[in-house]
Amino acid sequence: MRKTVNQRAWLFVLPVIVLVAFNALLPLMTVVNYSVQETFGNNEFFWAGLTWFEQVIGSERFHDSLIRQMIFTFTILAIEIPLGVVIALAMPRKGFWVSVCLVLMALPLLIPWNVVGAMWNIFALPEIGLMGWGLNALGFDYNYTRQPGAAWFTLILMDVWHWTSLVVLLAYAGLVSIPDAYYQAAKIDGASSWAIFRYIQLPKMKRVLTIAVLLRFMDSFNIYTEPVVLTGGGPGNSTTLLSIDLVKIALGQFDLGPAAAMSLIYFVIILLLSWVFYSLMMRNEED
Amino acid sequence: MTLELKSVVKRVGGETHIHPTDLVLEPGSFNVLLGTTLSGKTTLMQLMAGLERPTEGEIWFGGRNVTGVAVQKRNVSMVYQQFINYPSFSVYDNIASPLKLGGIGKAEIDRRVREMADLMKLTPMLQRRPSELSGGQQQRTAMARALVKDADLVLLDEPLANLDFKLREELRDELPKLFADRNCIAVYATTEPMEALLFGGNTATVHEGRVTQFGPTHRSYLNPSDLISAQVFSDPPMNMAAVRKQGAEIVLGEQARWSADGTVGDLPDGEYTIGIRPHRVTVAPEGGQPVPIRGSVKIAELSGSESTIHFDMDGADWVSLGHGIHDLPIGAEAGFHVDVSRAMYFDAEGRLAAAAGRRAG
Amino acid sequence: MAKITLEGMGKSYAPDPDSDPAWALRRLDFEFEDGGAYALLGPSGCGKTTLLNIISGLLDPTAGQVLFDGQDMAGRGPDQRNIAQVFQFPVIYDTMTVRQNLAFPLKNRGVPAAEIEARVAEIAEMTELTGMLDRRASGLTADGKQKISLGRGLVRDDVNVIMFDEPLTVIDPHLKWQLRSKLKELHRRIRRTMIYVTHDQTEALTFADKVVLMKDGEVVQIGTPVDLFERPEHTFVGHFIGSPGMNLLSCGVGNGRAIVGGAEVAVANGEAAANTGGRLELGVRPEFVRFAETGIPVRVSRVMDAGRYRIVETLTEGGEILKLLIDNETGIPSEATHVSFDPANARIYSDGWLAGGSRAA
Amino acid sequence: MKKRGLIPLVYILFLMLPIYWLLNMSFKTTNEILGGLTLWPQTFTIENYVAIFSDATWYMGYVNSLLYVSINTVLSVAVALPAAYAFSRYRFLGDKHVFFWLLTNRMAPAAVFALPFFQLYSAVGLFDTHIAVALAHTLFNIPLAVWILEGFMSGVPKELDETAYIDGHSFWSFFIRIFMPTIAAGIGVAMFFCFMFSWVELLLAKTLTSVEAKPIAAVMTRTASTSGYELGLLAAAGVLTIVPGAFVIYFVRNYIAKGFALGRV
Repeated sequence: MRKTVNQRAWLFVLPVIVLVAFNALLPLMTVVNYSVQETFGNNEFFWAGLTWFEQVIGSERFHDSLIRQMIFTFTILAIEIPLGVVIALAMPRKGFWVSVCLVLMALPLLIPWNVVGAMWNIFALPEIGLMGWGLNALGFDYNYTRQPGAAWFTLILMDVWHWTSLVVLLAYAGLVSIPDAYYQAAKIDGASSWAIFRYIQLPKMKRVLTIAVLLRFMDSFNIYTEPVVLTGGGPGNSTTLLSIDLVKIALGQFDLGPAAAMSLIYFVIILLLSWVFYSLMMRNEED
Repeated sequence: MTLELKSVVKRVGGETHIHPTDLVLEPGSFNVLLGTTLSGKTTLMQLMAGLERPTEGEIWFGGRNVTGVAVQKRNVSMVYQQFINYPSFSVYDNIASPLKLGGIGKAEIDRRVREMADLMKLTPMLQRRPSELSGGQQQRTAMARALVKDADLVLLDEPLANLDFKLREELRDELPKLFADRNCIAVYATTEPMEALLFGGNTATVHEGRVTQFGPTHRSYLNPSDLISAQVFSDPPMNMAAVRKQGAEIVLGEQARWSADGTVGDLPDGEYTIGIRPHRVTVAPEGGQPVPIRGSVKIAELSGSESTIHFDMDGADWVSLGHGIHDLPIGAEAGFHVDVSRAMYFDAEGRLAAAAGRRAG
Repeated sequence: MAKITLEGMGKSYAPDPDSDPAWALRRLDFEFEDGGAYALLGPSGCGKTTLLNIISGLLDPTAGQVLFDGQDMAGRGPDQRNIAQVFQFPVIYDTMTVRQNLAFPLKNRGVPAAEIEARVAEIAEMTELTGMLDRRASGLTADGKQKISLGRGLVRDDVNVIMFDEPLTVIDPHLKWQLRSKLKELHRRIRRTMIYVTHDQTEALTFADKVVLMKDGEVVQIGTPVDLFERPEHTFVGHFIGSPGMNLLSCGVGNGRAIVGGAEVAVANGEAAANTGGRLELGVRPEFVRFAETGIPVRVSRVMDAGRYRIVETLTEGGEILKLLIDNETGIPSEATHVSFDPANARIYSDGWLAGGSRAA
Repeated sequence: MKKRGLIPLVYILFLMLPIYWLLNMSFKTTNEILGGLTLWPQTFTIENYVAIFSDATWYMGYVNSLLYVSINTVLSVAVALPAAYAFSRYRFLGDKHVFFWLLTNRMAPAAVFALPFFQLYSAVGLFDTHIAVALAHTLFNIPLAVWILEGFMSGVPKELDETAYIDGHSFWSFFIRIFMPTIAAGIGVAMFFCFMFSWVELLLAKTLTSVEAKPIAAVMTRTASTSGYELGLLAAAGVLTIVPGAFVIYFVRNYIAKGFALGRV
């Protein structure tokens, strides 16, 4: 669109900037403040320099959380994105069933996150949960409160349950915006279903899929409530992801300095990875 | 009220969209801005309306400098190529909208809306939403809104371009009647020379951000001030060729030579470019001074009553447009006749040197 | 290459197609001859795109059959009919280069690589895309993209028919005629059946050997451009073809002549009209009306100069508008005068249909 | 074609299973739940729901949640509207950077902000108020609302604005009377997403409240930990948290797909 230069547009953006800055910049400054100080309670603070950063970056505990976080995020991305696309492709394009599908699929997205955790907590209980009972009845030895493997399986299944619909909705939105003429042209050109997907649907979904990957990446990296309610990070520390660890340090142990330093490192990792994702997916887009 | 553009310039970023332009539009006049897409017609209209502020120069309206005056405070109206209406309003409310803001009484608004709807053949659709109308009716609604408030300046930016051929013809026929007894300045942008000619009035040819010529439409058509204006004002494109004047003769390469009559004879010897409109190039000899030339046919387009023949004339693309059906095969060598008495001669700088037997000046 | 036959073919979207007004496309028998250039012409909503989609197999007819070389196509999708289509908005494969786009239909059909390369080179030459073969298709302008769509149709040598659905809609006005004549030229060179859907009479008449003129889901007349221009079967044809359209005057009939406001006028079908009832009208194109000493009395009301001709609007004593199309050299009488018609091109219509014509009541 | 429809069907069944189980549990007595697995309530009871509706700590949790979610939704969309308009219509110094900066806030982990938020809102005296939660949630909802609205607004031709100004509308008259009705669908979609993300968020909501503005989700966690395993009650409360969301989706069902498609990166 033809845009005109107008510096007074700043006035329109100002309320947004003030509100977001209040919520983002002030706390961020607090975090930065803590991250370079040492406290022994009584509101006494001492300059600590980069000590906390060095400590966090060097700590085994942080490495483990980060690795667990990476495994979790990439696993759910590897499942949810292709699965979401496949489901979107299989959905009807028109008619009554579209609305029904969309409403039912969007339902998990609107359930408070701790309820999601609680729901799966109950659902997966070995004796009285349908899934836990079912798996054991089928001969699997399954108890997520005791087996790290089972805990991971449940955690990932829960996330797939919770968030795949977002990918479906985005991919579906991309699909329905493709004009019929493209499908007609492909039919006329004798394209196979695979070719239609590869050369029409996938390129046209690229933009929304970029959004899907970014959103899922960011949100899964930030995930806290659901795993805490489901497993509490256990058994042991086997499902302690970054956020859980952070809260344990900050609120559990009240180690404000290390927690703040970890927060910043954490935030920077997200920003960096998001940027990498974004530039990778948007490559070739400009020419 | 007279509208004056005084040395108006519009630059956006580093780009100059409008080069220094002077233009005087009289009240009651119908003015056409003629030029290709992106030639600067729309920018000119936005400057006139006050939607954009000129980078340099002034705009005067009715003897008052209105350069910085907000568009809300100028009595103008505008119709766009896209069918722009308020989607959430009914047709009635769309037309009434400018009046309601003008502080006019309810009864008077109602009277004027209904009168305008009647004129624009919209009466049966008054309660409908614009999205429920056909393209032609949507554009009629937009025009009704533009005309209902008696604006001093009515701007029409290619309003018929998105309509079907016959609808375009119908509205084109109605438009001059709508403006007949108004004392406003009408400005109409179009890419089609034919539209400019049918409306008459004045025409400004616009090319790459410059008004190359402004004056009464038919005079400009017959006496383009330069090569560019002539090209802009020709559809199909003007045929051009390099010629040489040698004494009393004009030489067109190996193809033809003819006697330089009238004012053409007064031109100094040398190189010129001639421009000849397609309908002056015909298969059978026609007009005052037909001169035979040859070319190889690229394609003959036949309509029910006319033939448009594209051919190659010594490396230049030429077009012949004439009555009758001449179905010439592709690649055929064919003879045509050029009525050189209608040729326009342009000098090395592209200025008109002589035209149609008259000396330019 | 094939002959396409429509046998009693019709389309209805209503659940109960027996009620006549429900037909989106009335039943129709027609034969598209192999190698012909056809245009489906009509205002929006006339059913021309429906017809196109039935031929291509994107829609199924409700009644009747579509035959390719005598073979019923029922149940066969567009991929099994060996057709090609160019859509209103350019459809290209964004992620591919121009070359890959052109090769796509061949690759899908398992044509050997060497042959693909040769065909693509040949078609690129024809469509003037050679220089851009390795560019990303998404980077081309609208006309370039339409050429790619066209090229994808041309690249297969087994294509039965190439269809165009208003292909010039998104093309810049000053480039339209170039692409239009390119299409015509390609048809002349390769002689493959082409069907062109448009609402623009100029596009239809210049492109097609035969024009199918449609209105409200019904074919009104099929004929060469000259047929449609000179011998309209219906007043709608007279109106839709030609600009301005055909004049219509209410008339009576007597002595094998038309009677207009008391004056007797010689017409081409006076005898045939003698026995027809219904509402009678005299139809004559502006091109075939001349000022005369005697004839029908008129008053000149408006003159529009279109550059290469003038359109004169006159009013008959009955208050009906009668337009003349005359050249620039002929004088125009100032006020009251008479007009006469070319008897071979003036006809009587009864309830819209040509009296004595094939479809007369 | 038939086989293709199976995929969404199986997926929806998978989605419904845990919800069915939650619903199933909510109508059971505690004894039945702990007594063993039953596929539907043997002794059907609405006790759990009665308990929730007769206990102020329970139902006030719903009221609190709905209250701050509503404030947040209205606030986010109201300030996002003019900002989105500026981004879609004007170029100004730093426009792209501001837009990107806004979006980065969508990436901020709530866990990082939990403690500073607690201190910040305590310092300004807003701790344990609905306003505090509503304001805190604008951190991620405003960027989202700006982003969605900007997409919708860019789909409206600029000529509409110009026509309104030419007709004599002032900016705000145009914006409220003409522009907002034109992008009503976009406003609906933006409100939907704001509602959704505010409704489902717990960490910040829990951190910023203690008694007065405590959200339903927080009441649930407390119940789960203090009164042992009252699973039936917990299930009933969970079911009730799904209800408002289900309502909201139903109203915007026709716009969801469109809302996603029009956003831009």
